[in-house]
Amino acid sequence: MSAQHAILAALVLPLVGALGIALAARISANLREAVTLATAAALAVVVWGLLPELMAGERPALRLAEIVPGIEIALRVEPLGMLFAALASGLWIINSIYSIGYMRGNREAKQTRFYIFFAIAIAAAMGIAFAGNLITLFLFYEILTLSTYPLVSHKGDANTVRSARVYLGVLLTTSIGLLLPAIVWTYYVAGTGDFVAGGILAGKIEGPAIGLLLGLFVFGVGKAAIMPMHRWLPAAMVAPTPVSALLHAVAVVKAGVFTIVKIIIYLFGVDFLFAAPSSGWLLYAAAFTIIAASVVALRQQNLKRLLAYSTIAQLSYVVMATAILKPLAEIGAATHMVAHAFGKITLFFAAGAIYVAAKKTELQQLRGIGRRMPWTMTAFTIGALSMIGVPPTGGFVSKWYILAGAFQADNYIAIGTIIASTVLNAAYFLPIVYMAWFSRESTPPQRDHGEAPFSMVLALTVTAALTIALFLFNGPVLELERQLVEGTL
Amino acid sequence: MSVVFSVFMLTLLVITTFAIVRTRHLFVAVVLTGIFSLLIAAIFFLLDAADVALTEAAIGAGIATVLFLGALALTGEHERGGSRNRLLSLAVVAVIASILIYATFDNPRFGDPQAPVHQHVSPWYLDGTREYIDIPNVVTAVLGSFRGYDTLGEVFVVFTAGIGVLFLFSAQPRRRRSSSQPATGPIEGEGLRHYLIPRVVGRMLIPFILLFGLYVQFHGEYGPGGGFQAGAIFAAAVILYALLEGETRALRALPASVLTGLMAGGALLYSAVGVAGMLLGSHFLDYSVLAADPVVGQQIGIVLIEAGVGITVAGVLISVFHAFAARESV
Amino acid sequence: MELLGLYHYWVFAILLMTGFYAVIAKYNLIKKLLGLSIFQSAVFLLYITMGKIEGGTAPILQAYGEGQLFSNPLPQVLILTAIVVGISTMALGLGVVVRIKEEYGTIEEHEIREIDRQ
Amino acid sequence: MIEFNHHLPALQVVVPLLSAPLVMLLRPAGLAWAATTAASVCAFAIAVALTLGVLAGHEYSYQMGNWPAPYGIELGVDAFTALVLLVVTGASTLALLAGRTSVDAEIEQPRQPLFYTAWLLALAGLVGMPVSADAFNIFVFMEISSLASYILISGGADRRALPAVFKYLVMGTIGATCYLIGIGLIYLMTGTLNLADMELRIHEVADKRPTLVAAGFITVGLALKAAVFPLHVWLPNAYTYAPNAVTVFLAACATKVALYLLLRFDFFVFQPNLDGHAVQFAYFLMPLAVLAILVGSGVALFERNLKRLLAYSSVAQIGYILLGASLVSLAGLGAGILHIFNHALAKGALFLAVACLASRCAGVRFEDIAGVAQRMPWTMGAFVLAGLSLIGVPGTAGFISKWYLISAALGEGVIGGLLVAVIVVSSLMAVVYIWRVVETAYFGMDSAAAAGPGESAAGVESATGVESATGVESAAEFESAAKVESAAKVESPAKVESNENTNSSGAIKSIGKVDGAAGAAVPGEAPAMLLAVTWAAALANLYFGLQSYLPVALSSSAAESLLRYVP
Repeated sequence: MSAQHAILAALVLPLVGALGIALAARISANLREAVTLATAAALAVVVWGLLPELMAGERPALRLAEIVPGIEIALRVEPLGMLFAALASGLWIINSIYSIGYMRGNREAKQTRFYIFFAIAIAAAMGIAFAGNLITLFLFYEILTLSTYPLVSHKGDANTVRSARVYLGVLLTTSIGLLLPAIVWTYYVAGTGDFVAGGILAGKIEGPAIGLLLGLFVFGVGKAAIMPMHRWLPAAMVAPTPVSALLHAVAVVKAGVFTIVKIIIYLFGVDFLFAAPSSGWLLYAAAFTIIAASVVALRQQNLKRLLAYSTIAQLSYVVMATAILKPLAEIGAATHMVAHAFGKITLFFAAGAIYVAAKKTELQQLRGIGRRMPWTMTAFTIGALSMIGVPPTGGFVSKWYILAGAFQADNYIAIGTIIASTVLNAAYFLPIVYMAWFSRESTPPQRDHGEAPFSMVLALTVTAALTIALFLFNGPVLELERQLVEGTL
Repeated sequence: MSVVFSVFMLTLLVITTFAIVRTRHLFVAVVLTGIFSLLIAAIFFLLDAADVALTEAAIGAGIATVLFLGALALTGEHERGGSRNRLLSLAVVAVIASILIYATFDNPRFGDPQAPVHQHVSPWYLDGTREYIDIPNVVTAVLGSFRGYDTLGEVFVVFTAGIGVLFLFSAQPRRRRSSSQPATGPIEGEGLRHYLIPRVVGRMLIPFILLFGLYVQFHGEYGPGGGFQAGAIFAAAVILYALLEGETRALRALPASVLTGLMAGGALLYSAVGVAGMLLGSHFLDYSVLAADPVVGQQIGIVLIEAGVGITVAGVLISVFHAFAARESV
Repeated sequence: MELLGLYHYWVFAILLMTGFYAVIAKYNLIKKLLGLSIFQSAVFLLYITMGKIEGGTAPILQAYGEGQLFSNPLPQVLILTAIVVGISTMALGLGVVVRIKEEYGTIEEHEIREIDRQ
Repeated sequence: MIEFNHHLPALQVVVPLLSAPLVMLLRPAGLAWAATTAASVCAFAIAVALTLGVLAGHEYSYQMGNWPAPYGIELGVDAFTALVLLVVTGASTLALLAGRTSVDAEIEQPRQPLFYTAWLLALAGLVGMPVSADAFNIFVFMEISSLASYILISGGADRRALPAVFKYLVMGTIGATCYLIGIGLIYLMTGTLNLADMELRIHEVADKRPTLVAAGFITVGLALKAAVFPLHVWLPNAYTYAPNAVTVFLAACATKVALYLLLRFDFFVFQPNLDGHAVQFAYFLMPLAVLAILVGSGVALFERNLKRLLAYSSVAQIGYILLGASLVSLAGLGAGILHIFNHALAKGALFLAVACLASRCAGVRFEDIAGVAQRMPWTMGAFVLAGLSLIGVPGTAGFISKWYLISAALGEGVIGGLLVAVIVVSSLMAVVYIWRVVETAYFGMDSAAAAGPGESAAGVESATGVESATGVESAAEFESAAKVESAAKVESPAKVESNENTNSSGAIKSIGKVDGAAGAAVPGEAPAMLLAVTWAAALANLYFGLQSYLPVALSSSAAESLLRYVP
């Protein structure tokens, strides 16, 4: 299989899987889930199969269609996209295993619909990862928004519909209202939207217009949840937990920050932007979001909402790291995408497991739960430590690089923000860990429960292990990122 | 002398128009509209537009009046509501009128033979008619051949109107009208059969009207006249018959199926002549290929299409009249 | 002659606007149609006026010798068409009015709007 | 002997025109429908042939009656004409193919031959206008199409169709008469009616008052016909109360033809010759276009009748087209013309979906369609797809025109920035009004389904039936959605499209069966034919969103020829 075929397969496989799921669902639920898992595994094989070639310095590309002269749907594999694709395809397997346990354990309705749109969302994520130019990226970005809408509104009651409306409203509004004009603007001044190492905008645009265009891009990518475009994330908490995991760890928010990193590195070019004074505001916006979201998280009583605000803060880490505009910080940004993905998916899996097993959602209900669900809460602890950035977790690695980049740039605002937010993270995560392990259950639970279904425990154990593995064996990840910033190192 | 007469007629026209708009009695307004049409026809005649004058008289003063009266019989003769936003409307109207009058000051001088209108295309028509078609009435030549495609379109406009009225009136009214017919009206479906004098005079007139129609139809190449006028005159004759003898009898003489056949047939005849031109190796509506001699071909073509026009116009107008007249007795 | 020409055009403008006034200001649908009919007739006058040639005659070739001026046949042809278009529109419009009367029991615009609002 | 291809411009008009009287004589209604559809398909084929010829670089010119222009009437087809012809004949054909059942439901059998005759006349009028190169001939065909449209709209089942028609008739006649006055004044000054000839001769009299007034009258008259804000008041009711098939047909193309004429006159005849006309045109139309966009979208936000909502959206979309044109630049005009095509695609598909809904619901107000997606998943799937195109989501046709429109506006400096803001804001409004419909249909309480079962002793049984039915249906729906996505990625969308059609009709059958099981209490999906055409139209939105060569080539070539006077 040539690399071109592999790229195409990465897009088509999940869609074929979706079709297969629909057909299999008419026969039996077991078959349906078998198809899901098989598709996820096949996708991972295909995507990971691209890795050796990429490591060897190849950049396979594929043109799908030319919409209008000069504007085409084109795919191109590069290190950052590869990282994202590998992450998303790998986590899809784990998430599917988890979903099976969650959906069955929770007796959710319309499970077929759930699996189908999940697969479509993964296909869109692959498209975003491999997009070779802005317009392709935008196309799959919108498909991702639309295909996750049925997932978010899964329950279908009035409250869910209202929240889903916020979700869709914010994402579509920002993408059409800001991102699209930014894209057209880019094409208009640069004549192209291709992602090219070193950027395409240098010399094509100058002065305050740079800052304005950057602003249109950054706030246009609502999925990155830079304040004030973050409202959709807490709203989307109405979704089933596997969906939240998808949104927060695998696809949606990652697609957002990924897009921003890609735009800064491949469109503006790090050096060009570093030299442009009007782009400095991005760092402040990201820093503000980190602190503000952490403070809000501190006040949450609902576990999933707390995790949502934590996500907002962590995403801005990535954006801030990128905005430092130094190679080491870019490596930190990319690593943080991975580290946060592993850590946050673990946390959500744990939250979902608690919900399925104990029907508990509020922080105060978690007293002493560690004794009933030791596996789950161990994983949760590891995830929380990674969020704070304590060794031996992946979060430490990424923070290390970000800090190194900040020192490289003598950027004390970034350094201060990282330190402050680490304290804040500790302040809202550690009490939960403490409560879970060392407090006594205040009231006996309505039913005597143990761990969640096996598949869920398995999934969260694996992701917790990955979080630690990222600390221990981060060689390949860093190698990819080294290639990413090669031109600027 | 003719200048004074023109001014007089034009002024009368304006006065009539104001009266139409002012009166609350719709019957009066409709009759005044008939007078309006006659006046404007006379003005057209003064302006050397004999064909137009004849058409306006036949259609505007004749058919339109009958149709309006037919509609009034179904809807009531008095205008109840007043006017809305009179001042605003008047202001709008005044502004547009002044723009128009402003425009007129740059118009070419009235009757100036050097005006662009008379210099560019129309001299060609006068010569072309002599050369290619060889009939005296240039209007007929232009109408039938040079701009025959417009005339085809026009036949289809009439046809469309016929379809429209038939379609509208094929719907069953949802509620029966509560008010009865005017007390003075004739007995349903009977026409004026109980009124001796109109009946005798009318019946004597009908053959002459038909004869005149035929004359107008086929004399169109030589003098004012042609399919439209003739169709309207035929329709007038049948309508008169229906008024005198009653709907039922008129429909017995010319059943509805025949009328629809006429409507479609005329239009088809016209189109067929056009297609024939195409099939015989020239363009659509090129009549010169209809005979060995192109000039004869043109003449044949014009006679045929004028016949088509007449048939459709008569068919449509009679159908529309019946549709209105029959509506009451449904 | 100059003035007579202008007078023709002014009458055109006045007729046009009188008709237009009836269309926009009157509630009665038949009255609107009458206004519309006047509106259209005014345009006929515009065209025919411009076709007139001083000292000309109706464009019928036979009766006269060479050198005879003829009025412009083209506006006449156009207006023949326009007259027929006008009556067609009127016929259809009247049909609609009659149907409105049957369905609503009135042909006054404001009353119809009232009925629809209920 | 003249070769056949040469006759195409004439045949384009003659085929529907000549078929009309024949259809009138046909009985029963089914035969009339078949003949009308055949004529419409034929006209579409001719339009396709003309388009191919134009793309191959051919310029069509046809002398009616073999009289040379400007003495005879000339027909001409260029890229712009071809684009409009495709839209008109395509809309008619799709609406006819889909509309059989819809027409049966709304118009009594004996009236149908007349109805279909009027349909063909409207079609003939609408194609007759663009192909004609003679100003007065355009008026004649304008009247044919207008009168026929009045007839078609008056066929609406609701009595409010009648006042709507009357309003349309009065405003349409005034518009046409204004146009006639303008033509008369130009004729007065130039002595010609042929557009090309007029263009040659008008500069001699360019500064004369009648010429200026004529330009004004023609612009206003055509703007009335094109429902340019604020002359749009006839449009919402006319579209709302017309029979559903008619709305599909007219909404997709009627105003477009008037816009075509407007652009043709203003760009082809006036702007090269009248001093400052381009600036006047821009200053006059740009504010109107912006207002149309904002007001149209704004009213649509609060509308609760689906058809009227879409009608107001049309007012806004006409604003887009004009906005592009009012930039008086190659890019802007091209974008506007492109939107003529793409909007027709999106709006046609949306109104087709509405026709589907109307065939199974009590009405198309929000109350009537609440929760309807449960029993009509296919219909709503198509609606969502076409709605996305209307919004301008990438991958759909609507995106292409928005892209070009924004690019063109960016070329205009500061004003351009504001225009981009307007376009963006109204796109967001489109998101809102489309999504209101989607939410209502997917998450609302379905009154029909709720009231359906439980009436009789068999209530329980049928209730379970309904449940199983909705289960299967929703599975089917998402299968389709998945395939739509996949269609976006395969190289040969045409092939996918045909597959899709066969697939969808297969699935429809299965749904039909399930319905049978569920009992007659709850009506299920729309008739198969209607649904298939709706999906074809919706997929066309995808196809032209990914392969936009054809409309882009036509529109940019059209813009070039209209703006050829710019050095």
